[in-house]
Amino acid sequence: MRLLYFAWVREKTGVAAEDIDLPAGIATVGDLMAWLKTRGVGFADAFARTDVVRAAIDQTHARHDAKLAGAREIAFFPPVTGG
Amino acid sequence: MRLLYFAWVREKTGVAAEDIDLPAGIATVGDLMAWLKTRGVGFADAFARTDVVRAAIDQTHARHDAKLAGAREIAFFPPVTGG
Amino acid sequence: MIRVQEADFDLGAEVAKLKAGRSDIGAIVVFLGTVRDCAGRVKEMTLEHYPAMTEAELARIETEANARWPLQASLIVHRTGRLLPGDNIVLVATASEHRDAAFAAAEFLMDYLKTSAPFWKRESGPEGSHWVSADARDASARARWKAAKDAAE
Amino acid sequence: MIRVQEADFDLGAEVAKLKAGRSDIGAIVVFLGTVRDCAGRVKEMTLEHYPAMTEAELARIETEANARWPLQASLIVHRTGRLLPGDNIVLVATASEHRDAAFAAAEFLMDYLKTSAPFWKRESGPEGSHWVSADARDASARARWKAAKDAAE
Repeated sequence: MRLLYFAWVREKTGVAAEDIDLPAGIATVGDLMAWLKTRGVGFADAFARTDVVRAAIDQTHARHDAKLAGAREIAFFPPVTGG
Repeated sequence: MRLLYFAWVREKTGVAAEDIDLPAGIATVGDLMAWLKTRGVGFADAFARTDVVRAAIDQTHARHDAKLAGAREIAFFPPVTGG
Repeated sequence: MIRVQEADFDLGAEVAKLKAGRSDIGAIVVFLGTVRDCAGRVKEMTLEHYPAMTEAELARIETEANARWPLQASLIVHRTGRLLPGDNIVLVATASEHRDAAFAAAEFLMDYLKTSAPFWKRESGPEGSHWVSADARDASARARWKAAKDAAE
Repeated sequence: MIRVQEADFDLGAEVAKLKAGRSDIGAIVVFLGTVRDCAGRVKEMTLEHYPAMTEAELARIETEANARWPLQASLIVHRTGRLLPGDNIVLVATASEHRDAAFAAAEFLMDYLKTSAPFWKRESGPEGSHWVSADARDASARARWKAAKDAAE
């Protein structure tokens, strides 16, 4: 599964993109964020307040309770600020 | 007093602008319209439905009950359709 | 700024002038009104106006918009005379720090212009020519600003 | 039409393209968003985005606007990369027979773009640089369209 990080989520994790094998027991976006948080100081910082981190599954906005089954690309980012 | 007519009010009266001496007893825009109506077929036609004729006193929109005292220029026209 | 003219205007140039040398503007809203051919029924449009009153009325409307919203710049350009389908009729532009004020002020300017500025359109086509009737929707569009102001008071 | 690009755009040319050869359009509304210097606190802005998602999201928003209003044309152009105060950021344009649809659709596009399109602004100035926080007013601005749609259903 491909993971992407943008803006300050990217800066805090220190990673723009990576491919991972999803550990067993991770079914939702929220589960994935909880697991990512355990991957070191940068990830812990990026996902410290999961309520302000937004996610997209295969380029579509997804809620934290959205299922990951079948997803190929998951992105994490702050609330958008374009326009 | 200078009178101006625009759009179909001008076409029906056959007059774009004229100077008149206001007859006695004419105090309001409505009085003036009632008097103008008596000035021939064209004027009668132009002011047949006074509810759809708008007026301005000295370049400012005026209601039919507005007083003419002190006015120098009265204009009559249909509802505006610019923009 | 107010201008009434027979000549066409250049939308890009007008907006460029509005923002020239400024870096405090965040949002510009532009309204452009153009002549519709109405499926071939309109071949030509003539815009008559009441010159002495037109500029006074447009200036009054612009002043009112500036009193209601924090505008950094505003512009109304209206053409008169003979126009063809596709031609520009009117340009309204508003600049503000944020988009809500720029959008609201531009809509307000158009709603007031449509119901207050002394312009009259005459359309000509294969079926003859006639003075355009006022659209009741314009009066309703204007009325909502009155209500908004009353509610805020 | 949707475009995401680093290069600047020419507002006048974009509107001219939108109306080229057409005489059925009565109203065009254009929104132009530009970089504010915020009284000298912003010297530079960098716009990051999620390319694969940006175009999909903008297209989805544009489709939604076209489903809600009778638009004859619409355009969204958004820049990315490094921008300076006064620079253009975003252009939205809508064309319709009447101004109400053009105004509403342009506001809708901006409200949805601001809250859905995956762009992130980073501002730099004399006090350092930081990621711009989302503005709660944008969420409220978006919410009113949801309410309007529910009310209409």
